[in-house]
Formats: sequence, structure tokens, C-alpha cells
Amino acid sequence: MHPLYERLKHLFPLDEVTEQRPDLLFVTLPREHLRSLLLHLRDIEGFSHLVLLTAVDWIEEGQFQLTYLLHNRPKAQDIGVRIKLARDSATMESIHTLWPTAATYQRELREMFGIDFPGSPGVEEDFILEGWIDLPPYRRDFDTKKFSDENYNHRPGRETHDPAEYMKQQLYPNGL
Amino acid sequence: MQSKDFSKAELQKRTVTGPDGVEFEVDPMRDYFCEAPPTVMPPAYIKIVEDLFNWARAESIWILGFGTGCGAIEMRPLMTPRFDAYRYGIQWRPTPRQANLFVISGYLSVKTLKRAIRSYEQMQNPKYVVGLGSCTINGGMYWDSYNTIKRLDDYLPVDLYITGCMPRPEALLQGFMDLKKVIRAGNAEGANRYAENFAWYKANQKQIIHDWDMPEYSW
Amino acid sequence: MGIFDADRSQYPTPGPDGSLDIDLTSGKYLKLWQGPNHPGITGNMSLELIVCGDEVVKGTTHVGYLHRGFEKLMERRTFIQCFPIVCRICVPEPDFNEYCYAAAVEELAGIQAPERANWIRTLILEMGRINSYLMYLGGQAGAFGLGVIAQWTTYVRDLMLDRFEELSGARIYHMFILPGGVRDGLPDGFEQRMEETLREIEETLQQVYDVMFCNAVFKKRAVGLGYVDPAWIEPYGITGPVARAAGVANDVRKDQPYLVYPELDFEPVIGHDSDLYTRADVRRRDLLLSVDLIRQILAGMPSDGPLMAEIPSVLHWRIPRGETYIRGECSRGEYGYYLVTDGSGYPRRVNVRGPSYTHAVALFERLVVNVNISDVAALLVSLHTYPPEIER
Amino acid sequence: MSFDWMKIVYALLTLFIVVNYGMIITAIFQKIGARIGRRYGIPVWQNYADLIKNYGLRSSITHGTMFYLGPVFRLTGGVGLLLFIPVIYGSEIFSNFSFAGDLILILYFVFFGTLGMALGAAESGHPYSAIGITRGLSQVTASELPFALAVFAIALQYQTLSVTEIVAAQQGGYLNWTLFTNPLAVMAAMLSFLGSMMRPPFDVVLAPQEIPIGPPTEYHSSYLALMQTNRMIFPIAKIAVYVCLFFGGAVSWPIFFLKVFLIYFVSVFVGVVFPRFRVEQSIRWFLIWGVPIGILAILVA
Repeated sequence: MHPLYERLKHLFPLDEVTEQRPDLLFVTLPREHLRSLLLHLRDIEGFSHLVLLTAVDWIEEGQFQLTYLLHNRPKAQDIGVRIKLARDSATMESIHTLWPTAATYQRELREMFGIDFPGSPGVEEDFILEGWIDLPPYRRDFDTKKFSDENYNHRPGRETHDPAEYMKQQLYPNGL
Repeated sequence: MQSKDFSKAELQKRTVTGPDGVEFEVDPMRDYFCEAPPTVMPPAYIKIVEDLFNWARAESIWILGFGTGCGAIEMRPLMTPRFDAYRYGIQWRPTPRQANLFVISGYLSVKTLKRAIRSYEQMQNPKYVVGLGSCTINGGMYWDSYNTIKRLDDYLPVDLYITGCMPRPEALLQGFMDLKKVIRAGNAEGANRYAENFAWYKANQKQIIHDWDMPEYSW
Repeated sequence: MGIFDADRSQYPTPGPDGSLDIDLTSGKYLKLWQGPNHPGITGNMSLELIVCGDEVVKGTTHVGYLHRGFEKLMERRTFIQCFPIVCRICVPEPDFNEYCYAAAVEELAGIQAPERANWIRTLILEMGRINSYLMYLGGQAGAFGLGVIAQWTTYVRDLMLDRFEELSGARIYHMFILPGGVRDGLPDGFEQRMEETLREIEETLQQVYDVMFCNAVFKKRAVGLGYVDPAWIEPYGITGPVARAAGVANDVRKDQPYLVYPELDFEPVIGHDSDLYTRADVRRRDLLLSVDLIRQILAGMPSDGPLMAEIPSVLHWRIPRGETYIRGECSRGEYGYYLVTDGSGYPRRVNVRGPSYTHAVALFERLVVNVNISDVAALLVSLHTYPPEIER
Repeated sequence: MSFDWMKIVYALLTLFIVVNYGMIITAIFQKIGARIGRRYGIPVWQNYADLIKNYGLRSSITHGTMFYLGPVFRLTGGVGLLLFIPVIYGSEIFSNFSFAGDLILILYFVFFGTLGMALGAAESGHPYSAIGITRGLSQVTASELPFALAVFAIALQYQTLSVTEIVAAQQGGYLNWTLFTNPLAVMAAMLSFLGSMMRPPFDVVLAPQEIPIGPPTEYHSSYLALMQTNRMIFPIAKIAVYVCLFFGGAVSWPIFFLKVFLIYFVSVFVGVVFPRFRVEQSIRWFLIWGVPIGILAILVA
């Protein structure tokens, strides 16, 4: 197993671990240990660069996955920390005190996924959208095509085919 | 969901104390925005004067320097040695007051559309709009996006579309040449069309821009 | 203290949490908006500046004018349908989107791109880097009112676009690097025409150096402006030339070599003063480095071999559940794609990590404080931000 | 003393010639700038088209009385300056309204336009206008200092306040020009000249990338056209002052055109290859380089 994982597994209750590449490790962690793990990684393991913070909507499982991706430049190592949140009333503690730049990511997540980060600077303000009236758009249950059809006037004449269906008809006219 | 309240604190009516200690009332909605709707401006009465003006308008096209989308990237080549649009009397103005031509360079997100309309309304009659790229015509690549408009001519009076994704500078030059013909023939009356159908345009704009800090009346 | 230094006592003092209490009605401050319709702003974004006299007390970046929801759109497109739209995320340097997306899909699908395709990919990425830097040099000089540099650099950039055109058929959106390989090989005589273009670029860069970097007025304005403390690099996630100008050899091409970079001979360009002038100089030298790399690539490229790996039929292309992150060094810094798949024919989630995201928002808001209003545009340009990659 | 009404007609003729010359010379200089950027450049008649178009715009909004008067004041500055200098020395027709103390009036008119602009721009209410005009006034004040000093120096040198007499004193060979008799004053004045031409490195007032585009931000249609007209007249008028005071005047139109072109070219030559100063840098530059030379010129005289 990955040497980094060997060092971490005694300290933190890591769940699912994926070694994607020799230099990229993903670990899953209960949410209450996030801050201590990030501090450990930043200050002791040298993962001092927050590459990104984003979310994935696993709507089937009723969960949001938050991914904190950290990078250790001297060792050329990346680690992604996965946190699972319940999809309804999703809130998470803010890490803007560890990395000031995380505030921007948290603003975006709040707007695009509806995940709240209480205490993060400016998290209440509009970041990208303005006057948004529907579900947060990056959630899986928000259908962008439906929204676009309902709200915008389309110019007639554009024929849309479901590409898979269309190509099936083109390639296999007699059925698969 | 439509009833969401977008009123902002800085736009509320309030009493402020000036630096000299005098108190006065501020109503930003009324004080900061012009309330007069645009009016139709007829062409000059004498034909030869109008023709002269149309010639000058065609020969001196001042573009508003507002790159709304990716099309803005081809603007710099357009103004530099290889394509050099200055040869045709085309130049950039940084302020909408002095510009005549608004090039919508690509898709408009709703947030930009609001600014684009404001900029357009600040321009002086006669003014022209050129839509650049497929995305202004029918949404192009972003036909199913939740944040971009699909037909520009519902919101602003478009004089000319230039197709492509993205249009090459040659296409832009050709488009400007065509626009010149339209102007010289006296057919570029987009501003008057906008004034005549103001209610229709506003209704279209209102349909998608939900957060609009303008007085209710010009809505 | 010089006679023109401002009296700091009239400025607001930040509260314990760093927030400023600014009373705009006091008449002491003026709120200014720069952009989105402003010639000094790179692209379509806006800055909300609160100034006191000539100096900025507080600056806020507002983005979102270019948001098209790519990350959402890709969730409802198949893997191959995503390929033509990814390049539209970052307009001035689209190739990195194509490469990162292709590499992420290849990794999760277990496809190995052929050797020759990797060489061509590297070539394209370096060509795109040159374009981007040429654009930057013009913009940086233009922000100080030196318009002639933009004319020269855009002229040679057009020559580079010609090379792109003969390679891929398009000037801006090349759509050349697709998952599995590249679309085509090099056309006949490409090396020779490329060499001519490179010579022209070097010549122009020499002139740019003479007129811009040796110019007393440019130095007077640029030296010492916008100092980025090396201690900020980690907290603010600074990468690329901004970090290299601060003396940190932060270059993904060297740190985590991808494509054929391990076979090329180069050293990351670094500077030491970390001000606007150094950043411009680092980018100029990096441009020369790219010229050199292109020569090495053309010399080392295998002349034949497959260009595309076998990819599954696009109708049945499913990728098993997994997630990965691919990074590359674009002209602004670290560019990365975070791709999550769920076993279906569509990506579950794509997240684009552009360097401008941190540079233009958190870092810029920090840097702009106490900067003279004349220098705001130049400062923004010196971070080399492209708004479309902030909001996608 | 009876007033000669024909003088008004003659002055208008001068104005006409200068406006057209200004239109063409400006276009030519833009073309030269374009050639340095490897471009072809605008057609020579471009300025006429721009002007007609701006006069021909149908709508024009206003921000108040002073908004109207700003461009008018500005134009008055240019025209007034022109009317009180003997453009062509020795010519009955083109010596305009020059009189004994006109040097003082000229100094005043050089400044007048900017002051008028300040009123108009302030009324327009755009923050960038306000910033631009603050910059404009500070820079004009700083750049006027060396010019004023140079003018005092040559007034002392020639012991007169009449431009016509100063020109007369310079006739009879190159070596009689102030350029050679009092090089320090000319140097100070030329430094000031660079500052007043609104070209880099001293174009802080317009500075499109910083404060688009300063005082005229809100101006448009016929207001802008008036200001454009002034931009054609004012530089030529200002250079005409320089020709008269420092470069031996002009005895015929071709000589006038040639001298104006060459002097104008100095500012263009400097302008194309320099970025712009910040406003305090430019003020400092005038105080450090211009003023001492001007004081030296007075001491020498």
C-alpha cells in the first residue's frame, strides 16, 4: 500500500482508499476529522498547496462528496480527501483560515451546490450567478435543458437528436 | 420561486448625512437612473443631408470596447497589422456614450446581458448591434446551457449577424463592409426599432433577468 | 517619506476579522467600477474599487459574466461529445483544456496514447503557450499606454496562429487533442515554416526587450509594483510565472513531468524580485524557453507511428467508476482537470481548476490594496488572468 | 483707433486653414504611429468623417448647463489662442489680432481650455471624469511652469511683450532664432510642450486603460465634435506660438506648415515608444527637469 497511507492510517479513521496513480491518492474520512487531517497534511506531511476544493453530487446515495485536493511540491505528491455529506441540509465547516483562497471555492460551492459554509467570508454573496431563481445548478436534479427550454426563447429550425439514438439509426438501421 | 426578493440594501431609499453635515434624502432608484424611455428619432428632413450623415456614419464606425464573450479574442488581431480595421474607419471607444456599434462578441450570459442592455441604452442614436458567432444566433454550442441567451434579437435590435465559431477576422471585416452598405442605404434604424418596440424588448428582457436594479417603470 | 506619499492616518483600520468599515456617504471615499466594459480589464470581469484620493482602499473582484455552465453541460454529453466544447473554456489558450480532458479520460478508461501523439501534443501545448505569452506582453505594455508592443506581438502571434491553422484548420479553437491521441500528423514542410516563425518571434522579442524592458518609464512604473510575498504562495495557491517570479521554481513541467517533457532539456525560468517587472521578464524568458522547446520537440519527434490509440465505439463507451486529477503547466500556472466517472457513458463531474481562479480573486484583492488607481489595470494584467477559466 | 472689420474675415480664413491643416496633420501622425506598429493606418480624410458623424448623431443627452459650456470653453481656448498670434509674420491678412501685450493673453488662453473642461467634466458626474480632470489640472499646472518661465526669459531677452516684435527680432537668418540665442528657454519650453500634447508619456488625462477616457467620458455627439475640432486647432495654435516665440516665426504658409510639422513630430516621436507616467511621476518630472532649466534661462537672460 501507499507509504503515505501507511503513515496516516494509524492517526485517522480513514475509510475507503484509492491509489489512483503512484503520485495521487484518494482517502475518505468522516467529516469531523477533516480539519485535523488537513492540518496534519499541511504542517507535517508538507501538502501545503490547496489545489482545488469541489463537490460531486451522488444523488442516488443521497450524498455530496467534497473533495479537497492537496499537493506536496517537493515530493510531487497529491492527496485527495473525500468527505461525504448528507444531501439535505448540507453544511460543512469552513477551511478559509487554513487557506485564504478556500473562501472563493466555498462561495462557489454554496452557490452552485447549495452547500453552506458558515463563517466563510462573503459566502452569502452572489459569486457567479445573479438573480438565480431555481435549484443550485450543479446539483444533479437540476435539468439544464429543461430550464433552458422553459426560460429562453429558442430560434426555430434547430433539430436536436439524441446523439446515441441518432447514431444508432445511422449505423444500425435494422436495429442492434 | 419567482417571488424571490432581490432588493438590495444600497438601493433602498434612505437619509444620508453629507460631509458638510447637511442631511438629505437619497432614492437611488430614482436618482441614479434615467427614467425617460427612448424616443424615435427621425432622420434629417433633407435627403442630401441625411445621405452625407449616412456616408460619415458608415466611414466612421466606433465600436464599444466591450468584449462580451470569446469573440473578443479575435478583436485584437482585427486591430493589428495583419487585418488593421482602422483602414476602414473602424476604431474602439472605451465609453458607450461615444460608440455607435455594439459588437456582441459571442454568447451573452444573463449577467452580461444586463450590462449589455445598459451599455446599449447609453449609446447615442443611431446605434448598431452586430451579433458575432453562432451562439448569438441560436445558442450555438451552449444551446442547452442554463445561463446563456439563445437569440440575441429578442433582447436587442440586431442589424447584422456574423456566423462562425468563432468567426475569423476576415469574416468580421466582411461583416463590417456589409454593415457599411446597410448604413449607407439608410436601413440601420435599430435604435428606432428599439424605441418603437420598447415594451416588447423590455418584456423579453424582464423574462430572464430577475435581478434588475432599475426603476419599475422602465421595466 | 517622499512628498507624494499619502497620509495613511485617514484610511480606515481593519477590524479584528480583517474587514473594513467604510462609510461611503462620508465623502472621503469614492466607489469606482472598472469593467466589465473597461479597456484596462482583461476580458469580461469587473473590479469594484473603493478609493481614497488616488489610492485603492479596498478592491473586490466580480466574475460570472462569462459563465456558461460547462461543468453542467458536460454531465449531459458523452465523453466524445465533451471534447469539442472543452476548448471553449479558456479562450486564449484552449489547448490545455483539450490535453487535460483527454489525459483524464485516457487514465480512467485505461487507454495509452501513442508516443507520436504525445510529441505532437507537447508541440501544440508549447505553441499555445507562446500565443498566450505574446498576448500577455501586448496587454502588459498596453496597460501602461505603450500600444505599439501590442501591435508587434499580435503580428507575430498571427504568424503562430497560421501554424496552428495549417496543423488543425482553425485559428483559435483547434480541437486537435482528443481522447486517445491527436487528429493528424504534421503537414509537409511544417518544420521549416515553424523555424521561420520562431526566428521572427525571437527577432520581435528582441525589439520588445529594447523598447519595453529597457524603457526608463516602463521600469519606473513597473519595478516594485505589486510585490507578491513568497510567503503567500502556499496560502493563496499561487502557481506558474507569478510564483516563479517570487523565486520558487514552481513548474509542473519539471516537478511532475507529463507527455514528453522528461525527454526535453530545460530549466524552469525563475526571477527574484517578485514585482510586476520581474513577472513580465519571467514570462518573456519563458517564451524564449518555449521557442527552444519547440525546436527540441521538432528535432526529437518520431516521423512515423500511430496517432490514435484504439478507443471504444463512442456509442458504447462506458468508463468505470473512478476519479482522477490531471495537471499541466499552462502559461498562467497550474491547469488541472478533476474528472469523476460513475460507470455510465457520461462524466459524473468535471471540475476545471484554472490558475486565474485563485490569482484573480483572492490574490488580486489582497494585492490591490494601497495601489495607485493608475496601476490597477497593469496589476491585474500582470497576474495574467483569463476570466473564462474562473467561472467556466 | 478704428477697428478694421476685414480683420474678422481674415481671422476666419486663418481659422479655416488651420482647422483643415490640423485635420490632415493629425491623420498623418496617426498614420506614422500606425506604421511604427507595422499597420497601414487610417485614411487621411478619416477625421472629417468622424467629425461629420459626430455632428450628425441624432440624440444627445445632457447633464446640465455646464455640460454644454465645457466643450465651448475648450474650443474658445483653442480659437482664442490662435486669434491672438501673428500666424504669418509680415502678412496683412494672417497676423490676426496681435497687439502689444498679447504674450500675457496667450499664456492665459493656453490654460483656459483645461479650466473650462474642468467645469464641464465635473457637471457630467462620472467619477472617471472627475479623476481625469484632477489629473489634467495638476499636470497642466506643472507643465505650464517651465513654459511660463521660458516666456518670461524671452520677454526679458527681447524686452517686449508683443509676439510680433519678438518674431521681428528673430528675422534675418537662423542664428537669430531664440533657439540659438537662448537655447535654455527653448529647452524648458519644449519640455513643457511634450506635456501639453496629450501624448505618451504624458497622456495621464485620457489614459484609456486606467480611467476610460477621463474628462470626455460622458461627452458624445456634437459636444464631442466640438472637442475634436479643438483637438485639431489647439495643438496647431500652440505650436504656432512656439514657432513665433522660439523658431523665428513663419513668413509664409508653407514655412509655417513645415515648422509646425517638425515640432509636432517631436512629441509623436517621443510618444510612440514610451508608456505613460503616473500623474505624480509626470509632475515630478516637470519640476525636476523643466523648472530648473526655465529658472536658469531667466537667470541667463
